[in-house]
Amino acid sequence: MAANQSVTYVEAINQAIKEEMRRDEDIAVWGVDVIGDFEVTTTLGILEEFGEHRIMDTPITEEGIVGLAAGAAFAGLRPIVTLMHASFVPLALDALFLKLGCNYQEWGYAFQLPVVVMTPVSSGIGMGADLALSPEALVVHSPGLKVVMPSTPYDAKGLLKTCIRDDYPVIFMPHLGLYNDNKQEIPADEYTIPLGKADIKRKGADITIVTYSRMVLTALEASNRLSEEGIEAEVIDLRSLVPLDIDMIAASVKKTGRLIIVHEAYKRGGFAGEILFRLIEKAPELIKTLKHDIKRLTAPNISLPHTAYLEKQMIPQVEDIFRTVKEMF
Amino acid sequence: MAANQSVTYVEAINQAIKEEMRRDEDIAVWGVDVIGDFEVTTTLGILEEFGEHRIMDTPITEEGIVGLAAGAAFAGLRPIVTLMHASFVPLALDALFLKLGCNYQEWGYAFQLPVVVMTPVSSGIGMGADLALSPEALVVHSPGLKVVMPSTPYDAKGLLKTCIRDDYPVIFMPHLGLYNDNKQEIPADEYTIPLGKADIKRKGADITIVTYSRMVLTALEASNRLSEEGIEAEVIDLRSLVPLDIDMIAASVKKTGRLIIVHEAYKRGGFAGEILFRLIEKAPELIKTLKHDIKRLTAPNISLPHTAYLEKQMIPQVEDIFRTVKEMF
Amino acid sequence: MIEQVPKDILQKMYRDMVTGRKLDEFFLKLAASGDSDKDVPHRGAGEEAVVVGICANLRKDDYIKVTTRTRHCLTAKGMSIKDVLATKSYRDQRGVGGHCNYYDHEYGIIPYSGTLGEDVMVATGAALAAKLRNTDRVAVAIYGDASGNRPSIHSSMVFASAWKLPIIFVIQNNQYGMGTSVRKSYAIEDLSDRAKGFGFPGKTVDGNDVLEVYEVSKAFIERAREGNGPALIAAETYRLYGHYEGEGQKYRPEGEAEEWSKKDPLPRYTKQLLDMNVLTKSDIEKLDHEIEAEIEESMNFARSLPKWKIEDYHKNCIAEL
Amino acid sequence: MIEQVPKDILQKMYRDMVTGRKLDEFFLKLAASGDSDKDVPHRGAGEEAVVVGICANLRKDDYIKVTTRTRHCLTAKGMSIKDVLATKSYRDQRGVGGHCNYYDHEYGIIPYSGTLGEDVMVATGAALAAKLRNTDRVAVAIYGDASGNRPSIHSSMVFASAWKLPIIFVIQNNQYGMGTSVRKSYAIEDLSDRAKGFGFPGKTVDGNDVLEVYEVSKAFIERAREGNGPALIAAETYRLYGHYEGEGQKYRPEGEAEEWSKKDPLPRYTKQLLDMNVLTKSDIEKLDHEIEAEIEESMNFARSLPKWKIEDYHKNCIAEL
Ligand SMILES: Cc1ncc(C[n+]2csc(CCOP(=O)(O)OP(=O)(O)O)c2C)c(N)n1
Ligand SMILES: Cc1ncc(C[n+]2csc(CCOP(=O)(O)OP(=O)(O)O)c2C)c(N)n1
Ligand SMILES: [Mg+2]
Ligand SMILES: [Mg+2]
Repeated sequence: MAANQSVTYVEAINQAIKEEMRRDEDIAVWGVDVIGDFEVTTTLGILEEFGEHRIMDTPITEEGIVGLAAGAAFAGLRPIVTLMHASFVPLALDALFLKLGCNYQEWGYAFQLPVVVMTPVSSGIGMGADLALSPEALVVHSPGLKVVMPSTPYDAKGLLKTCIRDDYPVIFMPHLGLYNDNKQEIPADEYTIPLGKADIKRKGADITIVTYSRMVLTALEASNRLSEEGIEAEVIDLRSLVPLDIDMIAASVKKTGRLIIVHEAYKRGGFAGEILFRLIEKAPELIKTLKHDIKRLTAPNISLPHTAYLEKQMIPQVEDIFRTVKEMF
Repeated sequence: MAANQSVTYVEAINQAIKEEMRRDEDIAVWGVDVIGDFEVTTTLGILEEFGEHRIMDTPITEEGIVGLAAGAAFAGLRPIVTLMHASFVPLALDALFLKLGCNYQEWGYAFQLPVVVMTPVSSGIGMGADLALSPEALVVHSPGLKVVMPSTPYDAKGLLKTCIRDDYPVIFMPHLGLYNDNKQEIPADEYTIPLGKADIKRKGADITIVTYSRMVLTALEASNRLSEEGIEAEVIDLRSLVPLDIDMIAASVKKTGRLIIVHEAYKRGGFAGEILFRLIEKAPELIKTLKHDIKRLTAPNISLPHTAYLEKQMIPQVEDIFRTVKEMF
Repeated sequence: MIEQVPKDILQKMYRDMVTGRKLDEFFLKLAASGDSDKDVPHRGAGEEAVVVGICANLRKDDYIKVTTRTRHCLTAKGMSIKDVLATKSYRDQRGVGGHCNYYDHEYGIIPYSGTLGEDVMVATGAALAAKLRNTDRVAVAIYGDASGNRPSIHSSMVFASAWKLPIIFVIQNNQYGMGTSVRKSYAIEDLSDRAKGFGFPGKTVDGNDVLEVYEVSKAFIERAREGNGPALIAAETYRLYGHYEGEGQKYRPEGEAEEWSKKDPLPRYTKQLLDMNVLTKSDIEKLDHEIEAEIEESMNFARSLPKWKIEDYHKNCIAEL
Repeated sequence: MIEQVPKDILQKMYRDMVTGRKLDEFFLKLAASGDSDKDVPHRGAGEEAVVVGICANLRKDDYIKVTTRTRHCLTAKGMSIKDVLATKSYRDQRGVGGHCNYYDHEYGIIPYSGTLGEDVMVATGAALAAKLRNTDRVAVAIYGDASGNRPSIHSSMVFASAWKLPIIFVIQNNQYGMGTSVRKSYAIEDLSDRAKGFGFPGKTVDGNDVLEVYEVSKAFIERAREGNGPALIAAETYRLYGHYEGEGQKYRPEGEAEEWSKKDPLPRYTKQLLDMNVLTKSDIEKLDHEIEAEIEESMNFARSLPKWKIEDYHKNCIAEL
């Protein structure tokens, strides 16, 4: 076994794509400005290594980026396509929902449809309303789409490799706010992480914090502060929203007796409601034994503004989690 | 007071639009084939009465239909625009979510944005996957959008008139499957119904069925059968999803001790989760006193097929509600 | 012109047109009999020449997506009558398409999209794959005049032109989208001008003349196959029936349908073939019977297959995620 | 040509260009000082002639939407420097736009959309309202070359042409969208050809020549005002800076930026005005100081206003629904 290596989140993503492209010639990448070197770029060096038949800058036509991927997969490619910000999911939602999510189900998996749509959430980092949407609720609602939102370099790499090998569509949503901040030791040897398995990022017996993506880090920070006050939070990182690891959530809540769900997306119709309903379906008796009512912390039902310092305040902060959890004791 | 009149659902909608257009010259209507006489038409006779400056057939460009409405409202019109099927919501979602839902909030309501987007749900009536989406979860997630889904001619007319008078965007979603089926006596005199007030369509003490749109009728039918078995269901018709009348839901559930939520939309990420979370936030203690765990009945997380007889079976049926409710006793 | 077209192609096109026509009529019966859903048929009889003329230039491994109104012409691309009818009556064991939605991976038939125009991007994606995989396959995307204004089609043109993709866009201009005349939704007289804005060639053809469709599409398809990029064909034809059966059609100027029905492509082509002695009257009668028999037989075969059941459909979707 | 342009318009355009240039520079300072968010500035210096030349033909009650890169030119449409700077520093009491997002209902300034191109539909809607309400207002939608491929813009063109709406589409072709050369995203050489596909006139102009922009847009705007429908202008200019400040710009061929910077529209126009004696050197110096002073003063005024607080923003949204 080779030694570990220390990588950023964006490097982990870049490695996953390149490793898979080496393994499988049918993989091709396209998206707006995937070749050049910008803050959003995850695909540096691919042109140099694989040539221009494997990576292409597209015209700014998000609908087309995804729509073409469906057809290219129908015709034998395994596209990895990018939308520069997850805020562009609405622009391509027909293609995502109907072409990728629904149509192949109808056709009985008579053909495979191996497409990865990679699109970073850019919420809470001062991008302004139009670019700051965390749109997971929109794709989670679609039949047939898997939805993956990693929080660490290790997870990002292992999950993305699994997504790329999946024979059916996956929406992979990293978080732009994590790209360069947190280096992590990851194995130099190949590894993959299965979808549908959540990860306990911190063990604790007093309360379960269910979250995903960047909010995992926020929750961990809050948990450290809570620990100083004698409250030990268990932080569950969902990693994939679809499939959802409801078993792990139920087991943890059974243990702690308290649950708070945290996400960056707008509250109304956000993913928290789905988690809650799944929990009740999974463990109907559990809810009566809880020591406190279930809470959610999310962006409010108010447009994120084009104002970095305000926008940041609208996303759950360490302080918000800390305070809300404390109030639950 | 004039006598009552007996109207179909589609006639009620047609009356609401015409009455408001008489009242307010700034109202104009556009959409694909709004002038001719098709199964989807709600706007017959408007051309004849108001002329071609007030109603226009558009090119098939749903994105444009909604996007233009935002600009026209900015510039002083009060557009009522249609998307022929609610399945087209994904096509226009950027305009709905960002231009209508978010942007005016940011600008501090410095200007009004009076737009009604009218788009019928065409689910469960054999239209095939692509046209059968019940997309309320997609718009409910947007800040700043009201969402209205009436179940009867009386409600459709009274609610739509309120929507048209609203100075901010409303998504009005009638159900195509109701257009011609159920005549109802409604007042000949003008009336409006406020948004945010649910309606108890059937009183009962044993279980609360929360639903909206066409499923209200299905629930009522099931309730009649349940009544024969000694179970009296209370059927709450939400009428508007945003704003949500959580008070009425909580009061009813407090009374009955049992709750089932029914909708036509896909289960995962559907509106049921939001209702549940709002209920827990509103009345956290209530959940521990329930006589049975909360259920939801929805379309499964599987694409509706292009096969009328299969598609219909995928939407909750009278029999499904009947059986599921019975199991809760 | 007709003299230069190989006889077997002339005959194939004739068979395809007749098959299409007879299937369109058969679909009506099927809907009435309850053997397919009682969907409201969107008839396409009289518009066969477009698909048929184009398909005569396509290989089995090329890709195509047609409109819902011309699904009766899919045998021209190779799909068997058996598969068409099995799909139509929800007995195709591969999937539950049916109604207006057909698919045949083997023959490169891309499912139609109920949200009009979105399938054109899918076809363009197939063309991209054809290119990136170093094949000489081409893709054809046929869509209606009204659909031609969908943004997804413009996006397809943007990609196809910027990347020189092997795709032929075809506007099946039957003069109406539901009740809206094509004159109201376009400011250009000649719909093939749309290509000028994107930088590739376009040409308008008499869509009721299968030979003209054949010739023009042949040139464009060869050009695309050789790596020279996309083209647009605007094929002028006419929707002889209502948008769906039973709709009032008040929007039609008087006499218009009658005028156009004189240009019905099938009798017109039949006459040409007779004049040229490519076919005799008795050939034609024989073929008529042959195809009718094949349709009957295929339907009987289809009936022997199980109709999709909801449980099977659920199973077929592998697992709810 | 320049001789026929009224002197007050020549002067207005000069003032607008200088104001734009100085604001662009001021924005940089502001970002560094922390008085606006530390956003990464998208500089637009060198591209002022397009907005300025067009706005010289617009009335207060006309509508316009510009690109994020040319927000520094908004005073040309009438927005005050005060309001620009109040917005930029999040102190505009009407709303929390800021960053790249400006709005001024009074001057018909339509907010920019971060999802590029979607705002062009909004501008087209304003044109529709102008027409339906029987006014003679026009709308102008300015967007970048890369944005020009967005489907929302094609949809806007479909509506504008079919309904003859009073809107002028303007491609601010600065040769790049992020790192992608315009040559890679279009198959047409002359971007104004895009109009041909939709059936309205288009013209390419030297976007660094404010007088040419003025003349061509004048004709198109008058035409639109008279009810003759839309037009497209492709204005050739150049993005002298990176997509955002600090980005490596490796995609630029050597020498290209240097070549283009010789064509900077401001010195060019200054020279023309001096040659013609419309302005003297001392006028220019005076104006320079005047504008700088106005910017300082406006910023001081802005600083006297409260910055938006999160509570106020919540309140401002009236009620969570
Ligand atoms: C995106 C979208 N908008 C509207 C419709 C409703 N619709 C179904 S068929 C049709 C007319 C299509 O006309 P055209 O493209 O000319 O094809 P034709 O019916 O003439 O074959 C319309 C508007 C739809 N299915 N999809
Ligand atoms: C729909 C959409 N896709 C992609 C982006 C990301 N993006 C921001 S600016 C830009 C380049 C725009 O180029 P152009 O339109 O030429 O304007 P310029 O920056 O040159 O002024 C891109 C791709 C976006 N904001 N919106
Ligand atoms: Mg048509
Ligand atoms: Mg540019």
